[in-house]
Amino acid sequence: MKSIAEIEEAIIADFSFLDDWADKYNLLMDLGKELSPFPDEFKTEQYRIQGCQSKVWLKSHLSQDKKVVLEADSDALISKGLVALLVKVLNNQTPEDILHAPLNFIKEIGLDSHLSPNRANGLASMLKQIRMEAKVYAQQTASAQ
Amino acid sequence: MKSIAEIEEAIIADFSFLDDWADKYNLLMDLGKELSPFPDEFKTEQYRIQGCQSKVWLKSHLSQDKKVVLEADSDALISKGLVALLVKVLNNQTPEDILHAPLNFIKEIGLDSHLSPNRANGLASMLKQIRMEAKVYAQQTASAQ
Amino acid sequence: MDIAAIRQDFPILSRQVNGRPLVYLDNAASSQKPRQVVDAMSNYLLYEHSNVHRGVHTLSQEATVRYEQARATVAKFIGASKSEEVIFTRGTTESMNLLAWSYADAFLTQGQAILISEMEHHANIVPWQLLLKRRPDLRLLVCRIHDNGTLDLEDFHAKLADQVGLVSLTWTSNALGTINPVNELVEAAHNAGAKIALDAAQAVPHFNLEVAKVGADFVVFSGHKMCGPTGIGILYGKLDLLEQMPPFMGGGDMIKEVSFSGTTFNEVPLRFEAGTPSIAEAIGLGAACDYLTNIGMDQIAAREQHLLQVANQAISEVKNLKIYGEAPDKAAVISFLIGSIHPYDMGTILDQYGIAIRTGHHCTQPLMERFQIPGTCRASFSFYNTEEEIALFADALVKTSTMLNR
Amino acid sequence: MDIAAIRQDFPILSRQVNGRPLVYLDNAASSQKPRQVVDAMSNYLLYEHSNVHRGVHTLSQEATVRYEQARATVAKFIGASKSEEVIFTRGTTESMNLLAWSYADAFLTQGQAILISEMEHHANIVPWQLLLKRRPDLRLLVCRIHDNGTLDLEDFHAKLADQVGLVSLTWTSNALGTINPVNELVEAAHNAGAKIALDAAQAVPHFNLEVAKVGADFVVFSGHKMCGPTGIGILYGKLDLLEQMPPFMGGGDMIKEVSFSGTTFNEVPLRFEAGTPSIAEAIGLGAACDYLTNIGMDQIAAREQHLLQVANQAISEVKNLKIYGEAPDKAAVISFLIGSIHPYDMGTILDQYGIAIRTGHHCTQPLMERFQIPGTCRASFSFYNTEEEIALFADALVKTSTMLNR
Ligand SMILES: Cc1ncc(COP(=O)(O)O)c(C=O)c1O
Ligand SMILES: Cc1ncc(COP(=O)(O)O)c(C=O)c1O
Repeated sequence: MKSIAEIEEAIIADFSFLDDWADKYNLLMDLGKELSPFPDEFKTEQYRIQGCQSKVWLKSHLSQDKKVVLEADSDALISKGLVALLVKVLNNQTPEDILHAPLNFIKEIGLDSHLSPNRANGLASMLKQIRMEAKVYAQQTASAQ
Repeated sequence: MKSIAEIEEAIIADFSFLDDWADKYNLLMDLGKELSPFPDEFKTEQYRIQGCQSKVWLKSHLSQDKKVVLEADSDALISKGLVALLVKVLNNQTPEDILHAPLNFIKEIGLDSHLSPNRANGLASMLKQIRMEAKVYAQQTASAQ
Repeated sequence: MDIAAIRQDFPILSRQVNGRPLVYLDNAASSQKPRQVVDAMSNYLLYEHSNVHRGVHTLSQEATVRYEQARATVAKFIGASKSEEVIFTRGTTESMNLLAWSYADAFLTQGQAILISEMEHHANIVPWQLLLKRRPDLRLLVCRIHDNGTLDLEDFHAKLADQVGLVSLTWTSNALGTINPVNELVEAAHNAGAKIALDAAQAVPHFNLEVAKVGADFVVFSGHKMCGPTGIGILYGKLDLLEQMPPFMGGGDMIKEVSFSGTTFNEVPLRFEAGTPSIAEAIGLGAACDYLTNIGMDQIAAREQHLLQVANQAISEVKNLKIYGEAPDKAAVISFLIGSIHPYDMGTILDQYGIAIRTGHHCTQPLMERFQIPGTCRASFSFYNTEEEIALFADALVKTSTMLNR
Repeated sequence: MDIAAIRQDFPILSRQVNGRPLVYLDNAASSQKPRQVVDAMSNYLLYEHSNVHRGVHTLSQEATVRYEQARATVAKFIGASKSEEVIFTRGTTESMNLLAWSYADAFLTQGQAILISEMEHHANIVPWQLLLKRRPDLRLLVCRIHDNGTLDLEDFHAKLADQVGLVSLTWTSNALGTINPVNELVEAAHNAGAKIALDAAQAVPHFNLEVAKVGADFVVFSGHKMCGPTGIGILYGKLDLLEQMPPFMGGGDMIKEVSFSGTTFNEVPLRFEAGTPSIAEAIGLGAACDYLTNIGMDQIAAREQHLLQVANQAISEVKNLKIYGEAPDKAAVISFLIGSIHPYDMGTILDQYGIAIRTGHHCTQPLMERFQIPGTCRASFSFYNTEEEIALFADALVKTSTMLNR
């Protein structure tokens, strides 16, 4: 399993070949399409991330080897791409690693405008939600020990 | 009995001799001191003019020959001078004459800053009150005929 | 109308966004500001500022005069009969809340209803919902709309008969562009013994309101949508109604006398303007009224109708484009969806082309529900937009939908 | 502190009034504005404006970033622990009304009391009186003050024991200058199980607040008294309290989902900012915080204490001058009367000398009643005032009282 930093590096490399904003967005949307299918029955308020203009759903669980397993979907292509990016980087990592990842790649691939406090942009909300869930898992693990 | 316009002329003449603002204010305050005494028992909310920073009282009645008789007082010297000016010009005039007087003298003697909509300045409120009472008398007279 | 000269008054219109000339088609969310408005505010703040109303010194008197002049300018601009009928608030939203707490709570009686419609902005929905929480004896009725975005007048008249004490409707819909038949609505409301409030947030920037002639009891709007500053808006009310209404907020300037044994309240309009008001903003709004008057509201209305036609024509070629809101009487607003493309994707990619439109529910979630859509893309035009901008917009629309339809 | 350079930032200070150089000593009513603040607003309005929060296009995102940055700047300026604890309102008055309707109405229970004092501004009296009209089961208690203008702490502790749910006191009195012992007050309130709100309208312009350290539950103030624009103010609240509070006004931006079957509300702080906010004004307030921070609040406090001493000294020679408010810990405010001269006369004649002071009840009528006076003359100083201005003031004071004592 690659580390978060290693995956980030790979993504930065993929995006760095592209000068054109259109190509970047196309790549982003392609990443969205690579997400494993998200069952319709979980597309409910319970799994919805608040603060996105489009609908974004996120579901996680802790695997037997204490890694956070992430599943996600969105009804908009770009949001789906954004959440796919996060899933790509953070899926199957430990809660602690997720909580401590600086995630500089977002800036480096030029998508940091999506991190603005503007509620229409979901990236900040998505990240917040993933970190919140990671925190819960981290506490569970800690108290179980 | 002099007309409103004639009294205005006289006042304009009195003020026009004075270049200095201090002299004007002194004259104004002197006019206030010339007001006939206003009985303390009438210094009540009923006779108080709203909208002045100082307390200004005004009492009027219609004389037998259908003229408006005005009495006034204030606890501040300048307000007293201002209301005295109005009394000097409008006392013992008919309701109609009061209602139609353009009262240009206020501007000509350089006191029009006291006519601003600023509620701290009573001149506008005083004038409004006098005109309101004149209107009532005018209606009474009209309906009595 | 010399559009080139007018555009010089709005420096932002010469900006680049994402390396392209900005095409600002989000005017319904907020209009841009001409120099004249900003200069009026800056001059006031830098050279003339002082608190209003209570000071005897020159600066305070000057500020009071300017503030009250702005009130008179707004009154004249909307065709009110008296300045005192114009109350300064923060915007449409505060005006509606004031109406709910001061007018509706005090004057609506058990069992009476407030009648709104499916096309209302949240500002004309949520205040009533909050009121009903405190006053469960009141009811909220919702008039249906037709598929083309016009009010269902049959439903309106039927519901109006159901003990309606207050009608509160939008004059012009921000999401659909529909201009409602206010003369008919006002007459019907009054015949039914109800008062009527009109949300003119999307009306006042675009045509002459003539509120006294229309006869509405209350009219509310925001400064920032009519070339004015943020932080200021208006509640217009008929004087005899305002005079009967209890205060909304308490504090300085709205009182006559304060004592611990009892407090009396000031006259209208000051009764409703508690605390230090938004002085510079009121002055800015006055300047905005002057600016629009100088161009001429009739000219503005004609120009915007022209732009609407040009835009409708320009986008008519775009495949799978569906317009929401096709009222015959319509403001220069186009709400649309293209195929199954999500508005968020559309807006994000259009932004890359320098095109600023609004996407989402436009604070009209119940309306979106009515049409069973998550939201729309909305292009809204102002007199300072150009035919060239519309061409750029249409062109970007084609490219964007191609990109998103892959 | 380079006063000459600082005064260059405030062009109004070079104005003439009635043919004399303006001496502006009405800072407690409203401060003047430096270019930096006005420029920040103008730049925003002319080059960067767009509605915030819901737009996906660049301008809207930029505006949102600036608006939220302003919130963070204010939070840091007052020593709040989190940006979300800072809510933008129109000013102190709206903040207090929000507290009354949202906090007090929701959390105070039958028989509980709100404890204020005799030295409160109407903004901290009338909202509670209005609340009590709707909630006659609540009570308003008034803490006495001593003749020197300090709080009667014995009375405070006694009244606090009488089922007080909320203490609401001024941090600094606008009419007397008294700086209240907030640390002691906060501790006592909390020990009594009460929450405490502080009216910092006259505190925040003059010294470092450190709200988190002081531990007050709520702190309210206005932008226009701290070199900021009109139309903006703050409600600071501890996050856990704010999160429990119901909304005050309804409309756009404060909702999560709106439907006719039920509406849910947004998170703090947006829950309390219904409608399009005062964006330019928030940005201006942020710039004002930056401006004051650059000079240094400790320097400002020291400078103003110095000016207060100079002024006290300068007017000590004026015959029959009586000062109201002689607390040992006092802001740079002098309220006074000279013999039986009416404050209105005093203010009017001083204005002829170019001196701007405030006269009247200063929105503290119960306080004037307490001292059995119709009002006072109030000179209030800001860091940008000079020793020369104080000399002009003292000189004019002598001339004016001679003229009015004839
Ligand atoms: C102590 C105090 N509280 C409240 C206020 C009211 O502030 P605003 O009028 O800005 O709402 C003022 C200002 O007049 C004040 O000095
Ligand atoms: C029709 C309508 N009503 C009300 C509002 C709310 O206005 P504001 O946010 O300025 O209070 C808007 C603007 O968004 C609107 O378009």
